[in-house]
Amino acid sequence: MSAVPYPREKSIALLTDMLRIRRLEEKAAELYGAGKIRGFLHLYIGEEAVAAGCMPAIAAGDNVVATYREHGHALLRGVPMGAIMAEMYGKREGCSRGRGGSMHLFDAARRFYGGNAIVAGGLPLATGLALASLLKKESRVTVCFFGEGAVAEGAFHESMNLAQLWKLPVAFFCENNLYAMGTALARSESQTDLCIKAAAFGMATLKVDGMDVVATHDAATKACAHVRSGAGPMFVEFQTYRFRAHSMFDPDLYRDKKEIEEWKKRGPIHTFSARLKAQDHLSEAQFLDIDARVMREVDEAAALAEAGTWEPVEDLTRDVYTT
Amino acid sequence: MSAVPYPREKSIALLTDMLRIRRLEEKAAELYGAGKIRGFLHLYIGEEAVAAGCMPAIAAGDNVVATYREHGHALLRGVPMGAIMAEMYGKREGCSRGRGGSMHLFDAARRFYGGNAIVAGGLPLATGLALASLLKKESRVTVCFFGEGAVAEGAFHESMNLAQLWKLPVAFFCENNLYAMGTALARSESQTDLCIKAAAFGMATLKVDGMDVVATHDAATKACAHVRSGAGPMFVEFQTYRFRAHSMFDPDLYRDKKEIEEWKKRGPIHTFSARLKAQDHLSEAQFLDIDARVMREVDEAAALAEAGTWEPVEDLTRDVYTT
Amino acid sequence: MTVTYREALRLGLREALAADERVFLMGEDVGKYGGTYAVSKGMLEEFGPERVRDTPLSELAFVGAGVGAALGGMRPIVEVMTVNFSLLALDQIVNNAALLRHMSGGQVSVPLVIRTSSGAGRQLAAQHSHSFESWYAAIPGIKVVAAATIDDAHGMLGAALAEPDPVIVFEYPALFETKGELSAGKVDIAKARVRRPGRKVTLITYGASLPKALKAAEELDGEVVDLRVLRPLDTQTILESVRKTRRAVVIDESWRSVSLAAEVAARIMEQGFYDLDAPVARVCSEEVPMPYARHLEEAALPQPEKIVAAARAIGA
Amino acid sequence: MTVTYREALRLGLREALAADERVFLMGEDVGKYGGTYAVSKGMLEEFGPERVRDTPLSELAFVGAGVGAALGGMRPIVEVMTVNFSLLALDQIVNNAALLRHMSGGQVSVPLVIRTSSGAGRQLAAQHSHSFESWYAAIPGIKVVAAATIDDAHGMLGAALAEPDPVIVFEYPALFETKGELSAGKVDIAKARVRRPGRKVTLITYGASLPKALKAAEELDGEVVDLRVLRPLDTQTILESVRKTRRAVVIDESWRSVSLAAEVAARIMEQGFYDLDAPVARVCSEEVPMPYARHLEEAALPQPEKIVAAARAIGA
Ligand SMILES: Cc1ncc(C[n+]2csc(CCOP(=O)(O)OP(=O)(O)O)c2C)c(N)n1
Ligand SMILES: Cc1ncc(C[n+]2csc(CCOP(=O)(O)OP(=O)(O)O)c2C)c(N)n1
Ligand SMILES: [Mg+2]
Ligand SMILES: [Mg+2]
Repeated sequence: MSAVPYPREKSIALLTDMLRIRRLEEKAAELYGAGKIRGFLHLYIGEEAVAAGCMPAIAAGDNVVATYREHGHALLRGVPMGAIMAEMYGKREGCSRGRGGSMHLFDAARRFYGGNAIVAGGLPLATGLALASLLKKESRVTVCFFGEGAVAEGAFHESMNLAQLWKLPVAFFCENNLYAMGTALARSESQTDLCIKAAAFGMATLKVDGMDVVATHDAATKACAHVRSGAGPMFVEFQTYRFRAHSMFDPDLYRDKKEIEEWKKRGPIHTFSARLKAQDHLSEAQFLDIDARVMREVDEAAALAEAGTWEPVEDLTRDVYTT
Repeated sequence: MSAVPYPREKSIALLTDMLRIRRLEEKAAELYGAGKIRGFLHLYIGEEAVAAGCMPAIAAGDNVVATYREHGHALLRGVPMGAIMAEMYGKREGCSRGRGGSMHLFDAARRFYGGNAIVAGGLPLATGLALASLLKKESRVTVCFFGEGAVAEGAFHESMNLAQLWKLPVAFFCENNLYAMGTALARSESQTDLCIKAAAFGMATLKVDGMDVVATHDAATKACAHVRSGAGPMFVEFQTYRFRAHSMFDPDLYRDKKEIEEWKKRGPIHTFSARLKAQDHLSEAQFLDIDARVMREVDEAAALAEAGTWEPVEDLTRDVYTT
Repeated sequence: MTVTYREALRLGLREALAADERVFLMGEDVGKYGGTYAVSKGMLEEFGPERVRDTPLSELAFVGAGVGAALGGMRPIVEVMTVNFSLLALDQIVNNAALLRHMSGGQVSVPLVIRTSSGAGRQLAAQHSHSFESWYAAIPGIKVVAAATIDDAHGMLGAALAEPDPVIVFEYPALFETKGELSAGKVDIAKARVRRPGRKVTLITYGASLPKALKAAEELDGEVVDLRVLRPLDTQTILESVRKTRRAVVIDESWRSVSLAAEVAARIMEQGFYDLDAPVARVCSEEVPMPYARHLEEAALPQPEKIVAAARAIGA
Repeated sequence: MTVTYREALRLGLREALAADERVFLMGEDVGKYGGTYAVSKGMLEEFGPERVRDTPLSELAFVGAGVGAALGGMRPIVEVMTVNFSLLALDQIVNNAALLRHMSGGQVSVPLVIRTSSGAGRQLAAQHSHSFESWYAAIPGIKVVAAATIDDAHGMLGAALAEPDPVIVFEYPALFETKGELSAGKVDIAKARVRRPGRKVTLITYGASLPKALKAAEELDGEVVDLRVLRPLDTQTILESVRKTRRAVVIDESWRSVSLAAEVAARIMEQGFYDLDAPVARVCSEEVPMPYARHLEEAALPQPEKIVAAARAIGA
């Protein structure tokens, strides 16, 4: 158990961020059970160290593109928890006005471009955002999150090539949680070392422990600096694991319960807490205090969503076109 | 100038094959000028050593999938020259009944599955043919020809992964002539060493001089043996060059005339002839004799096409469905 | 035997795999996961990983591999999770599956079956809810069928596998929990079927809209035609019904513009114009990407009340 | 000024690049090669490789990158060589370009212009000759225009770039050599236009079929409506003409089933039924993959004689 090399305040912020994702999603699962949230709900529980480590490394002016498993990314990008919860309810107060739901959280003001539910569909988008930055000579990084399942898609291949060929300012953050729905990586990729795949494009790569928020934060910081320097894109593989099923519809029969338990031992929140405690940056009372604050935020978010309003049906066809 | 390591008869056959492609295509170009052949016509002139070296390495029971630049492949697979020429004319006697034209030569009896004009579109097809062989436990190799331009397509990536993941009996023969229409390889691939790209899938690879029919023949023989042995797919890069424009519509303004001249010095027919002459396997008279025979075949093919018949217009919608 | 639509699909799939060694199933999560909608549950165990193949996320390649495997003598069933993802494979479906036979001058056949699911109603929002049957119904060289009943859910797959040409079988998650009697016989994939006789108006539909049309028909004394086969359309059955009722409403979950409903209306116009007492009406999805919120999703979709209103508006 | 359709396209493209720094062109062989159809010839030299970007063969990614670049504040013009290859990019066009605005609750706009070519007539056979305008015209969230005249070839691109939403501009290689007068003004992309007044029948068409319809109209005293904007359709102009002529033939190079022609017929049915003296007729491509042989290709396509015959058959 190595010491966390950050000032206490920073560590507490990282911990709080992870907890905020965790508690938000636990609540979402509960509300799903209650029928308040519908459609597909993909939980990020277990993977919090990735979003929590990355987001502080991404500047306010940068772009973020994520997948349908993006509650954590949206939240830590600054989307208010209430707007996220309201979106899951389908309320007008939601960050996508109730049109998107859990899979399509958007916040243009924060340059958070979804919430994309076509696997690998966000990669061309991110590549294009980065192309715009190149052409406009902006010092803006576009960070694209996606699962390891996306790596098999043609969109991955084509986007990686374009990005490297044109030296675009884009960071590809692959959240390798070992499964794409029920399909284990080894059953879907002839080459399971994803960095080797990325390196074959001539792209710079990094492989990191995605359960350790220090590792993810350092990697993301490095990657963003690399990309921002004009050195071209970078691919980072975050090795992580989801503790829950793929979605609320998934009976989760394709993996060994023991495997899940093993990974849970590496759970990003309790391992990080333990390190902070060991170096006297955190006491149990402080942890409980943070958690209580987070729980209040969650409750307020749920209340806001609950009190939210429905878009009038007459407005059904608004926002199909801009004009 | 190294000696050709084959018995004379075999060498003469290879030479003859290259000449047959060359003369057929020269005639086709002439007939295109005369308006007898229309649509897109993509000449293989300069690249003959690839098809000529590969085809004798492919067994009669194997499958072949090719691109729109496939006159040579079809011819050496055994499709009669007259049927090819008639197809280019759009005649009923054509190997695709005049429905396909130059880009869609087919011969199911010879397991020649086109003639595919969507770049990289043949790769999934070949992968599937190989999958059928695997499932049926046939000792059949599927050979898929494609240009280096196809390597950028998602279809390449997805097919390579499937083939290697499932250890399918398929050989990917990439004809790297350095240009995809007017786009040089270095302007379209961040990684110009195509074998590195293929190897990133864990696939066995070979890189060979595509201007030397001995090299292409040996490589194809090795690759087919590898695949037939059940060791999984193989990727072979044939480094070659087209002497003519991309198609008859191409003004060919994107490459240096000097570059073309340099490559022409390595022309597969005259270099191979020279080697055979140096080792007394060929005299100028013999060459002229072969050429005259080939020219007769070409003339007969053109005559057959010319004498061919038009499909009655009433039959327009036949062969859309089998029943 | 009373079964759910899902069970009927599963039965049909198992029978298909059991009946012919050349048949195999491939697609994302058809094996270990048991199928996104649990249709292929148990198949991996029963038929083994050779014949129940999980694929990587590579719609273009595995659908194209299905075309190739069909050329190679197999009878592949390729599952594309939802028709929304099938857009990634459309090139292989159009430019290979549909065209190969003709462009080879009739030398090859492509006996490929693609199973996919379509339709909204479960709040899956814009990227998972659209209906693209209309596009597939436009492609010469393929056949397209839509299973709206228990018997069709069970039998259409087998019928599709008996075809020498590519067939796309549409399944409807919105119907998966519906229950009904499974009859013993085989089903054809050639004809539309009158699901309810009626006198005042013909309601023409397919897929998940069938129960909605049946409900509306109660109120209207309507005759309900289930198209079943979306390509080639069985125009005759449509025209016969319209000749009797003299009015028609086409119900189609596609977006209205350039929908299959437009084609049906155009055909009635062309061949049944003088039988009509009023213009053919359409009830389709609103022209909006499917919203997540339940009340908006419901408002975007065809509903029995809209069907009734449309029929009333043309005098039924 | 008399120019060819190709020159008009080129002029429009050059003006667009010159007018706005945010505009750039990308696609396969748009630069060094000069464009498959020589439309962008000289642009690389004039505007440099940053703004005239050759792409690898990666339709899905570079169209998607166009969507992203539009989100990022640029005004990309993405060229897809032919609409046949656009099927490879359809996922990005539907699931991103068209949906992003709505599914984000109206937060973003995607000012992307896609230029592509469509249509047969040059013996390019099945994989290079089909018309998929009908599919694009079905997608909420995008606009679709078709340039059939010199002025539209010149002006539609600029008009498309002025839109805040994705626009697909169809160009027609079959028309590239046609010559005509280029007028000075701008063109709208909102309305259909009557290209020839007439009394006996309304011929409704777009794209490469326009000259065929005009030819047929001579013989028929027909009024020719050029749709121009395929989505959203300008129904009003269609109905006004039909109200006058009381008969209509829709000419569309798409395969007949589920074509744009079906939509036009359905709309006339819905909104102009009582103005009709006869059913609306359609002249479309035969439902066959486009054959290579010239006589078969000609037979597969709409032709003036077929249009005349169809009009005669409905009494015009
Ligand atoms: C193109 C496409 N194919 C299939 C799906 C269905 N699907 C949704 S998520 C998923 C698994 C993706 O796995 P991965 O990329 O590893 O991300 P994870 O869910 O593990 O975060 C699949 C198959 C989809 N949404 N899009
Ligand atoms: C998907 C697709 N995109 C674009 C084209 C147009 N096109 C035809 S050939 C070609 C170049 C292909 O180059 P390469 O693969 O290297 O083969 P080569 O022509 O050099 O043999 C292009 C861009 C096409 N046919 N298909
Ligand atoms: Mg995963
Ligand atoms: Mg090439």
